[in-house]
Amino acid sequence: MSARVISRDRISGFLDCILRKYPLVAPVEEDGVVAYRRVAAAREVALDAGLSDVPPKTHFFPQTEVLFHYSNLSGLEIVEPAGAPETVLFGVRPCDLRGFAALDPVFGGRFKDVYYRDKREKTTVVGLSCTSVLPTCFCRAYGSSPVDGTGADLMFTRLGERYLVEVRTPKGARLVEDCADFFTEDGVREAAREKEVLARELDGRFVRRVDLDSVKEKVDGMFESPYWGKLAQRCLGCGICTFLCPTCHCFDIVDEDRGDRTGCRLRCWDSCMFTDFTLHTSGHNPRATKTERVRNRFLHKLKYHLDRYGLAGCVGCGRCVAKCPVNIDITRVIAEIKEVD
Amino acid sequence: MKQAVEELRRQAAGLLKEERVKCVIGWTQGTDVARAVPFFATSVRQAARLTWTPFCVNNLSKYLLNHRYDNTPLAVVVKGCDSRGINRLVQDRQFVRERVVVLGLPCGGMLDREKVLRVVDPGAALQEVEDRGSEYMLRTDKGEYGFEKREALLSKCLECEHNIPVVSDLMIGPQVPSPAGSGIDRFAGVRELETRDPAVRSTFWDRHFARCLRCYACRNVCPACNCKECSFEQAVPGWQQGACWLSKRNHPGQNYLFHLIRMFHVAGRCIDCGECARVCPVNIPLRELYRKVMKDAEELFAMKTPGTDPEEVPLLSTYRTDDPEEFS
Amino acid sequence: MPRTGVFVCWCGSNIGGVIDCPETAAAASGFPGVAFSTDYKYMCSEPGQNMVIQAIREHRLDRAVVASCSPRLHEETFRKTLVRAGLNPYMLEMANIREHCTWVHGADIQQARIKAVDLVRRAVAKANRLEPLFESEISVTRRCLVIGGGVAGIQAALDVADAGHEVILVEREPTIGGNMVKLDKTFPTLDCSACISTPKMVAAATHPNIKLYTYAEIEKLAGYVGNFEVTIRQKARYVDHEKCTGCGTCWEKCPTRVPSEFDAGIGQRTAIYIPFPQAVPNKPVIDREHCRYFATGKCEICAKLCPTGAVDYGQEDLVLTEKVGAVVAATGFGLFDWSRVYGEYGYGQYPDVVTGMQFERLVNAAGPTGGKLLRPSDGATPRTVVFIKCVGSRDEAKGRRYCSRICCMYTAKHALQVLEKVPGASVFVFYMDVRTAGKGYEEFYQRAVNNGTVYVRGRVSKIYQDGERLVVRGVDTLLGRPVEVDADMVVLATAVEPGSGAAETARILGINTDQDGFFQEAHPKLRPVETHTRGVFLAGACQAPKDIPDTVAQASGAAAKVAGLLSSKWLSTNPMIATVNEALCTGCFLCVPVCSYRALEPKKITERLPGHPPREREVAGVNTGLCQGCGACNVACRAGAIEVRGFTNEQLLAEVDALCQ
Amino acid sequence: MLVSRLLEYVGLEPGRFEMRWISASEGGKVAETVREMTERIRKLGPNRKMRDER
Repeated sequence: MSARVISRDRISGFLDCILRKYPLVAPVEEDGVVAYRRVAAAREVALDAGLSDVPPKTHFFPQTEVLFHYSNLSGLEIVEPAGAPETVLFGVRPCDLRGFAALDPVFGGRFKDVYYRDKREKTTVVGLSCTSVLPTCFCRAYGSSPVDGTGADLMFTRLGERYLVEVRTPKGARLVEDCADFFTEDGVREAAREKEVLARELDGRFVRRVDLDSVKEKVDGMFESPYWGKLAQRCLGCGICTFLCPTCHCFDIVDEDRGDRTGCRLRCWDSCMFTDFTLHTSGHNPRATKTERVRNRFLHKLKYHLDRYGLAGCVGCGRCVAKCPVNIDITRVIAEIKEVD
Repeated sequence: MKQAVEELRRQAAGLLKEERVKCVIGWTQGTDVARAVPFFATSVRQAARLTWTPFCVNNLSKYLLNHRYDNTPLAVVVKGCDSRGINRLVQDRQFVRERVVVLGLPCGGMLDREKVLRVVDPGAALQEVEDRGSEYMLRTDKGEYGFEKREALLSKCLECEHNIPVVSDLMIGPQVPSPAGSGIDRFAGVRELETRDPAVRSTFWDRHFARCLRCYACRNVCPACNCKECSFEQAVPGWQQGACWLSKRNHPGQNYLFHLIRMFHVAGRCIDCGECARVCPVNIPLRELYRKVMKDAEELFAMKTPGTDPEEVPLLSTYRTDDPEEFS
Repeated sequence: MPRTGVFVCWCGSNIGGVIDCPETAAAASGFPGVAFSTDYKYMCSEPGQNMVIQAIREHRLDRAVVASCSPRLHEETFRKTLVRAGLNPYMLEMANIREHCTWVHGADIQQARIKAVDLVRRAVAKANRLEPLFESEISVTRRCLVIGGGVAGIQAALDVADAGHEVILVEREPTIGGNMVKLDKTFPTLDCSACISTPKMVAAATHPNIKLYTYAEIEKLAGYVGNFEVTIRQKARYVDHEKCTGCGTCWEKCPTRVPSEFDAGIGQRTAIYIPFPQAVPNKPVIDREHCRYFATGKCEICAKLCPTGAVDYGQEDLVLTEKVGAVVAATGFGLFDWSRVYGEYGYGQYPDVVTGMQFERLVNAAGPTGGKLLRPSDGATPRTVVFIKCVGSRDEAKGRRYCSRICCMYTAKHALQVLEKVPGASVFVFYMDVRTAGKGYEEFYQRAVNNGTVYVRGRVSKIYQDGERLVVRGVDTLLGRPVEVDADMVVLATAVEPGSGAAETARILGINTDQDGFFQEAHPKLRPVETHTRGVFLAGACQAPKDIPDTVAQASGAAAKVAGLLSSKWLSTNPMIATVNEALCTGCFLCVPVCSYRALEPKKITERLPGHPPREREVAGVNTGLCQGCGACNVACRAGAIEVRGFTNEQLLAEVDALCQ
Repeated sequence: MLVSRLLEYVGLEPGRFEMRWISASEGGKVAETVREMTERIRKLGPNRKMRDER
């Protein structure tokens, strides 16, 4: 694995260099909300904004995605959207990198989802280390860390006024080559050492101590537990936790018909918190009450994803903890599960 | 606030012990120092976990809807602004007033969590809060912190209209002065936007609505949103969606429509508890949207903030012959 | 997928002369859901209808769009056609390409063609979403309420009663007879008004099927077509009509004298009185306001003199209810109060300026002067009489903008009466136009002219008193010069206006009034005696100014409608009414006060939802008999639980979508 | 009134929304109102708000 160093004042030059060749998607701040968007210039990028409010899964798995347009005016015609261009996704934090890893087997496992795979394959993911640990962060519990580059093609770690750039894949190497002028190999060794120090330092800053030990075994037997009912009492049934979760991936397929035999089929994010989430055409709903829906969410995070893919369904980004209007806190849930008889 | 907390716990325990209610809906300490969480006390033991701090922002009146069709006798703890939600539900006939014991708390204002966390370690344990009128004193295991109300309260509290609940069966704790700043224009935010250039206003809302995730937290937290099924959740063709009214698609135009439809739905019924704006994960200033109607309705039809009076009829469901009108 | 048939009608040249119907039909064949489309000269004709039926069978159509005239005209026709073809009658949608298109856009053929196709597209979009609707039946109380005992009410009551149904006739005055019985003669035949109306009054009072309430008012009408319940307030008469024989002793001896309403204020009556000698019932009432006993507690002459002890000062209003299946409103008219606004005519200060109605009483043999034409001020016989027409009618500035319809004729009649009663008299009529539409009317007017009436076209600008005479100053617009007439008496033809209390009656009955305050008929041409409230009908001048022949004709028309309604024990209800989706209804009941037909009421249901025990709750329920399908509740329903069948949100939005394409 | 004020508040041009009370018998007024409205809207051009880009 090769590495480079880039000085902080050259970052925007590097981003503009990318922009000359590829579309660039990066964190942008608007009215205090950080989300990933396509940018037109490096100055739009919120480099130091910390963890985004909306996770970068929006790039691979947009909230609304047109699958195809149809027209049945003279025989059925289907027009699929053009494939994704080669794109650079910049500034992905370690927890969100893990999030992509959790989504990959869903969309690229037994069922290959061309829409997701196409973008995933054509995107170079540039990771960016965290410089601080939020009170809601707990990626450590999942074996990650604020500087962990797993899953990135290129990993940037901020060390004061410069960044250590680790080239982790051929895609990452190509991006470095494309903009080689901005990087130097001088000081890579010291930078790598500094990163280790930083990792240890940041590791000590976690407020939330989350111990996942024996949780999976416990929840395996908790389907009928009255605990879920109690937890669900205060749940409002909104979609904040699922929409902001880097690993949630439920979607719904909708046909929008214009009424003139043309229209399009799209998929939109769905949320297991919504009342109509598993509503059958018959009117029957196997998850009729909040209790079943809340249970489904936590079992998905703590059990089903592990059962299916051997990967945790939670990456410890803490967004749901921070944004839940009624303070349903997965770290508290994990702790409470252990206490349940 | 210590006195109020103790009284709250005692009263709640009493109600549960005498089996006058099955459940007391209140708050308990949340998962960090600056957070309270809705709590459903069903036993005397649990009543001791109830709390009252300047972080009890949640409007609990919404939770009455969990029990709207059963006969469980309930108690609910409300602040002044939340208490309007009780009237909302009673007027909308979603809850029979007699079935709920309303425990009212005179409120000195809610602290802005973000501002507090800038100073206080989130992991600290909150031990006691003292309301000193113009400031709050937080005592934690990691030290004491004072917060000037004028600086650290939520903006809605500085515009507070009823710091004493407008409806309650039992008032708990001592009366406290209103946190409202003197001479504050409740609708300053709306007025400010009104004076801006139409194009500026247009892009202002475009930008905010484009960001909307359609997570529906604003709707789900709102006591005025009490339909059995929401028109935005109709996957079945045959309802509005069957006629392509509002799509599930997340798209600026559709989001715009969503917010305007919801806005009209709660027009004249919104109780201005500010919960929608608080819960919005992408900071859409929803309160400034709903308060526009409130302001106009106050000016044009002398409407009080909905929920103030248990006997009122929602503005859009009534008329007076001397109502002003513009159309010819 | 629906199989919709589109049938474009030429309506001869009405539609076919403007747009290309085959082209419209061809365009329609491309719309979603359209399985067949065609055009024909007269779709409503027998062969046209047969063509629809055949197409439905051949092409297995399950719904139809007829693009033709207004559904008002032929919706029923084509619904029946659908039934003959074996379809539900409500699987029909009409596109009005005549009134809404070719008639109004005949000048712009290009645009008309485009609009016709748009209208058909709209209809197809709705048709594709139609659902079969089914009528249900409600029972009918075979009795009728008639409100108002004037000639309209009497005629309607008699006709319904003769058809074999019970009638409740309610009159607010102490006698029936209304305005007609106050008149002296009737145009154009000049037969005696009382002679033709009093026998009808007696017939009504004695008819075995008619139950008469006089001196009574309706307070409330609850229920719905076929099943109304009316609350009637029988005002206290202070005379027990069971005991009273109508001997007349009381009113002869009563010491109090007040102006008589019946004599339009120019005669007098007593405090215990019958309005006129032939009153029905011929029994007195006490006018509490003017009775000496009620004012001072002393007098009691009538009670003392009554041979049967019928006077009962302690009597109170009686409130009773009656069940009926239909209602006829025949509340008549009032007269415009000219003295408030016509300063130029002296604001009513000159006693010899009288109204037409006062004139009727002056020339009436049963009136205060015994039929001698004497002027009110000094009892002298007027030699010169001036009539002024349109006092309050056709006068937007001071009165009413419409024509009162009867004044031209009765003024001609009055002129003839003056000429007949006062030989050698001069009669002048100031007029704006003379309108004599009616059988024998023009001839009657000519008779007045030929007999010497001077018609002066122009308005009177001033009347003033000069000694014993009235100076009438006006202008003759035909000659273009001022005119001045020294008159002994001036008669004003005051405007006909809605009767006092008309608005309140409309509110009680749940019917609309028009811009002038008259009761609104359901359709000015095709449903002139019906209202928008099913089961409530109109007769006479409560609907618009009318003369006696028109009033009687309309009353009989209303009676025929009532008889038709009451002819069956069962009534089918319109299925295009509100329906509540109980699963969505939150039970807020904001719809209840919105409904002008009082068709919504809370209803208890037991609801089963997965994950919850069955629970009981209240939702809104629609009374199918009362609901008129107006849709007000639909709009008021926040939860979107109420829809109007045949006009669902989905259908309407599909129409809008189709129109916006 | 509330509606027009609100629509202007959220960025619609004044005049894009209008409410008139017209009785079923006032055909001329309907035509006149629609004509006026159409002309006004033509001047304002297509609405950019709440567009549905299906």
